[in-house]
Amino acid sequence: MSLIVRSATPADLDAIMAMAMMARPALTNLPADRERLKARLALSQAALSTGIDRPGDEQYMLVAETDSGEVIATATIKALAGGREAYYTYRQETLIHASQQLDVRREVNILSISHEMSHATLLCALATTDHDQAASARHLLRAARLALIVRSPERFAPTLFVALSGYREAGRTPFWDGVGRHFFSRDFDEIHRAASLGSRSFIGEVMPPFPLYLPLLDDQAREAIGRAGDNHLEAVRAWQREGFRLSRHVDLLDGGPLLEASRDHLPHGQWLPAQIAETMPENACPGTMLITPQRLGDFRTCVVTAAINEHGQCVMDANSARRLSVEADEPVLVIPFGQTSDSEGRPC
Amino acid sequence: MSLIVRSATPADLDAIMAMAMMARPALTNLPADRERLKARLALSQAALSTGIDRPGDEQYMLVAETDSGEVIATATIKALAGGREAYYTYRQETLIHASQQLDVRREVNILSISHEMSHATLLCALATTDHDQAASARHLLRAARLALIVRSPERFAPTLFVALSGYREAGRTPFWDGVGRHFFSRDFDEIHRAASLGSRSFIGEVMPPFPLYLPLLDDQAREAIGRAGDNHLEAVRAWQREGFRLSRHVDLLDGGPLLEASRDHLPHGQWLPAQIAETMPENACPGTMLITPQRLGDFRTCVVTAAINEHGQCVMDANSARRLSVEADEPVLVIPFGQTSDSEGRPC
Amino acid sequence: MLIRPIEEGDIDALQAIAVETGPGFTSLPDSRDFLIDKIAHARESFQRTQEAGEGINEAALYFFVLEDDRQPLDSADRLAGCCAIEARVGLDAPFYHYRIGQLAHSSSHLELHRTLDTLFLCSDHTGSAEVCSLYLRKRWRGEAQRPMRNGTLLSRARWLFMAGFRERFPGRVLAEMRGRFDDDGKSPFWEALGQKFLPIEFQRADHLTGMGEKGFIGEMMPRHPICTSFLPPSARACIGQVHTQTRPALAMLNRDGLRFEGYIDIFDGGPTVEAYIDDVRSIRDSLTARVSIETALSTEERPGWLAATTGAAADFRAGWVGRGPQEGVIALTPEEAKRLNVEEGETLRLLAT
Amino acid sequence: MLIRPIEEGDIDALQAIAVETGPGFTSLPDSRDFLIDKIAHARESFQRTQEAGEGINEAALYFFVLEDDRQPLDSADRLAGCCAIEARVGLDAPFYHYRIGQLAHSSSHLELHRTLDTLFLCSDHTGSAEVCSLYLRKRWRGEAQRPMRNGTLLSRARWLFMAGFRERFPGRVLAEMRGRFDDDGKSPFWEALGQKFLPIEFQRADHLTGMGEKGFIGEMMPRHPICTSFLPPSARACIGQVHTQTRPALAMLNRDGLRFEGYIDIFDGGPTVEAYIDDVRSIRDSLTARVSIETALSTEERPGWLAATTGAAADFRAGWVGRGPQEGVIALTPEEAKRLNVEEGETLRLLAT
Repeated sequence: MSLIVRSATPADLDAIMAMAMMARPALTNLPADRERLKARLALSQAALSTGIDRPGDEQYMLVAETDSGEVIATATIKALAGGREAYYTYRQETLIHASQQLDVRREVNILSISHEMSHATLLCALATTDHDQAASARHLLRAARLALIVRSPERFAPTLFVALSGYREAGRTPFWDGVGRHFFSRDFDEIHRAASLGSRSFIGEVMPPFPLYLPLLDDQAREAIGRAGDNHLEAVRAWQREGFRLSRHVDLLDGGPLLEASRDHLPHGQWLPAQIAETMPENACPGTMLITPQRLGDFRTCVVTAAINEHGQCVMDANSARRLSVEADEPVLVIPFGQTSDSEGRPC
Repeated sequence: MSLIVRSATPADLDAIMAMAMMARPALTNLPADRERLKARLALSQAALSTGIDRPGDEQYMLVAETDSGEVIATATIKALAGGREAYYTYRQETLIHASQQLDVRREVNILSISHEMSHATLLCALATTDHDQAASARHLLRAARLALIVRSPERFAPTLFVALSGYREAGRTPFWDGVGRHFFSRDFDEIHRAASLGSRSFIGEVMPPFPLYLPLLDDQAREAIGRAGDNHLEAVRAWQREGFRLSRHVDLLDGGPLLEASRDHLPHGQWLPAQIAETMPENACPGTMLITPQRLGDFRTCVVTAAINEHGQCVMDANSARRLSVEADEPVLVIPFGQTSDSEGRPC
Repeated sequence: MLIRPIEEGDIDALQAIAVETGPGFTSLPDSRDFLIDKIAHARESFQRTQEAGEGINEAALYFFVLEDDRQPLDSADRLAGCCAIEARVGLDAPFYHYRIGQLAHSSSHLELHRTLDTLFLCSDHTGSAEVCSLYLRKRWRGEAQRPMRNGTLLSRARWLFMAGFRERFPGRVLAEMRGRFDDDGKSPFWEALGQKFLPIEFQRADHLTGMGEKGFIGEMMPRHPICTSFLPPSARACIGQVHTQTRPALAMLNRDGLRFEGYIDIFDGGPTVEAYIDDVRSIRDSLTARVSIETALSTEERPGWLAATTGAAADFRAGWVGRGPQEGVIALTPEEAKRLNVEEGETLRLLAT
Repeated sequence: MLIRPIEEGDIDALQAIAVETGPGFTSLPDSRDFLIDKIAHARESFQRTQEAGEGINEAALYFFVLEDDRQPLDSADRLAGCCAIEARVGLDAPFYHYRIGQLAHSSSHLELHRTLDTLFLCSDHTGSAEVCSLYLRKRWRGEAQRPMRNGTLLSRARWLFMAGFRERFPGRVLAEMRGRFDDDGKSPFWEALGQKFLPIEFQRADHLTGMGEKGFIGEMMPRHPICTSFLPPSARACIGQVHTQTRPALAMLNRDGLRFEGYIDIFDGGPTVEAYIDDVRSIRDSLTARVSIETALSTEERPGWLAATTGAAADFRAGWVGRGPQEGVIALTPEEAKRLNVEEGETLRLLAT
């Protein structure tokens, strides 16, 4: 439990740039572009130090740091997935085709272009180094982002989601090959690159506005709808353990699943005053807790072995308190941290 | 508080038929047709006496009865609005029209035909006689239907809704005149009659599948979207007080609002054992409660002045217990009954 | 051989044709009631008197038979074939096609600019005339019968009827061509599209359509546009292509100026060809002449001139004559005059073929 | 008066025309750079040598000027007008129309059967040729100039070019007609449709379209179909109707066989008229003859025969000649031969008008 997650600062630029360059496939939401990362770090810092009472263009960048101060992972929350633009997805819908004459009724599945998710909060851009603790860092960053949302719910939308990479096989993206290629006649990687270089919204805007009939898609494309890539299955399970469920929406380009959760149904945690002690109270059963101080201006969370004593205080050791910069009696958000391990620890 | 709500039985046919005939405008969901009402009463009774663990075709008909045994109001819950058919609505959506060339971005509102609400539970067919207590009966039937859902949530869908009549003016239905008439070239009343005579789903099925652009509707039709008729405004407020909120869906024919609520966010109430006493316990503060016994096979609820004593029992007088057929120690569902009056008491 | 309007008494022979054509010929199902209704509708249409501009909202069926006047009068074998004109399709039941349209698809951001071929379910031909139901019985086909040009007579006599009774028809005419089928008699277009949405076999879908019961199409087939690139190549290869056996008929219609304008059959993808009626070559090039009955005329070996009467529609007759007109006069042998039921001095409409 | 390909040296005169036409004439915006590019594109197109089947995926612009050869050679007033042919529209930028289609709308339950007129945003004409940019300057118009038939020369010389260089053009040709405007100069169709979706004025939309910058149409205009019955009557009355001043031009195109086939301008609702190029009357009826230069010829008062050269496209000339051909020979006065830049024995394409 030697990792801490904190809001990123401009000093993290080199480390984040390195991780962005290492990410394979490249992350649409984490461009390996110094200038753009620099601007984003500044925006993230500004957002945290400003009073904000509704979600907007903000992006919150977090990093996971080891005891020795090494930054080994990063992740982002976009307060609104669309920001100033639209976040397009395909929504799975059903049409009813019924004929009195033939006395039949059929449900016909379609995919409709949608920008509903523009107004939801997006958890994205998880990248790591190849450090031994990368898997733990991923796990922690998932929980830490939710802790930030629980700490400051007014900064986020009622719906939260993550978009996981879609199914690929032998270097091909069957959903793209069966759908997007018809419209764009480009390879997935090429369009993916174009999408990560700037706006993705133009892609949805130039596509035909009519829904796709699933019965007309080839089997490979149809089976890829809402299916995560093999090396993202663990991430799907990890998010499900955090209370996320599969959404009706899938990624416009690769058909990958979106998982969503309701901001107001996250495990609430408790706000408790901190108490710093050398030893745990005898009558308390110490547990593994994610502890987040309330302090504005930055964000900092880590997993601590702590206990709740009979006075309703959160008792932690001095070392943990120091790392969190928590002082006695300062209120902290305490969320039990599941033991469910994430052995694969795939990025989301 | 002399009214009781109970599940309807075949013996209520005459009373319900009389109310169906009196309803103006005629209720799509309460046909003034003896044979169909008779069949529906039988289905309702059968549904209540069968163990059901997921919503299906069931319809639950309730009546409100006075002390003297007079049936003065009725209302229905359709476990699934669509039943075997589709329940079509217009869903309000937004498209984004953006041009890099012109450097503009516009949100364009549309109405899309949808059958999403087919899978939700519909509260409908509220009708009354002209009895003095009709307004109270309406209020009670609203709460009673929710009590039935809280009592047996597994029988209903996660989303509940009511559809209120749309705005009319001088005998015209502006939404119909601006929308449906283009497709059907019939008067609203004529199509409304056709719809109440049998399936409504064919209407949605023969309409063009393309969305309507709001900027192309006339002002009267556009202003009628989601607007309740003047004599239904009180019903809108009454449902809002019950926790319902305006939905994105509106009625396909008259543009009237749908109000929806989440089954699992209704005031839960408590299951408590009943205690029958001549006087209220001294240290308890008696309140107005909607009391519903758990008993299968029928449904019965009424508003009672009762108290919860220090043993967690629900204390009521013998008269109330008799009307509810409740015996001592039988568990009852206790939901506080708001004093918010519903002076107009319009039908929903 | 002569073309004349169908009559009530033709019902047995018509049903024999329906049996002979089999289920592939959807407009003549083997149903006596259906055929009786069809004849009645046709009789009523021929007998109607119609002025220009009248009846433009009424369906009318002009159903003709090819009669072999060499056979004994009471022979069941006098009927050699049939053909028809629907004056206005789609008035009683929806008349569906897929229209192939181009959707622009462009993005300056991607430096992408292309168009996508798209199928739209439409009823654009509502109100057009249709030539249809052409069938020539086996006995009157084949190499030995070729010099009689029975197929040409059946097909083109209709243009002379339309030329003579122009006021009974709208601006445009179309013909639906049978689509491409594979060696197993299956339609790849149907397999890729119709079958995915309809819970019935191609034959039944085709049959219901032939009976005019087309409601199920609007109810069950996709009503949103479909990009053709989503169809497999075998199905795309059917779009606007005809059945091998239909090629001669298509060629004949093409010569008359009917063209494929992007409308295809929703089941087999076969093309609809169409034209403005006034542009149809047989109609534009036809001319009228006065009859002179002469006894000492020779008959050419290959019938080259088609003749049709110009009197009442119900008395319409058409057939080959052995020569063309000279200065506004058409000389007929007494047999030809008898076959066409015309007398000296009457007017015939003529077409060199 | 003669028609010839535009040249680099015409830029000043062309800009003068652009100023004179004003913003209403969208294909000639008053932008020198744009006009220079246009001339360069036209020069490149004329000079290209092209075999049948080649270049079918390339845009080409054939831009002509009407030159008054009675004016001094260095006069700025030699250019009397212009006209053009786009060989293939929509290849570089999307070419949009609304297509009027019929959607069947029927329910046996309601005993309802009707069709709805619907507007579809489409690019069906991608790849067709377009005749466009016709303008005759004021000095060469009016009652006094009428006998010179300058407008007819400008309009129909293009058909002779297309007939002579048929391999440079696709199967179909279209012309877009200005739509109906009310007495205040407003387009009711625009007010009811375009204005609801575009944050710009009609003139700007029209201007951008003229400049070929049409991306905003696909981005901002409704891409789902629209039932026309949702438009107010004033807008519906514009669908497929032309501006009063455009009626003569429409009549001339109609006489050549171009017809309204249900495609309208997305901004003003004006009709597109179209035809198969091989069916265009002026192309079908044109004929060729050998030149014989004779000195003692009289010139008819009313120019009735249009003549065009058949040599290299870049050397194209067209003009009126005083008489028609006799047995394959067209007699020209020395002035006519000089105007057309032809010599004895060369071949001209001729059209009686």
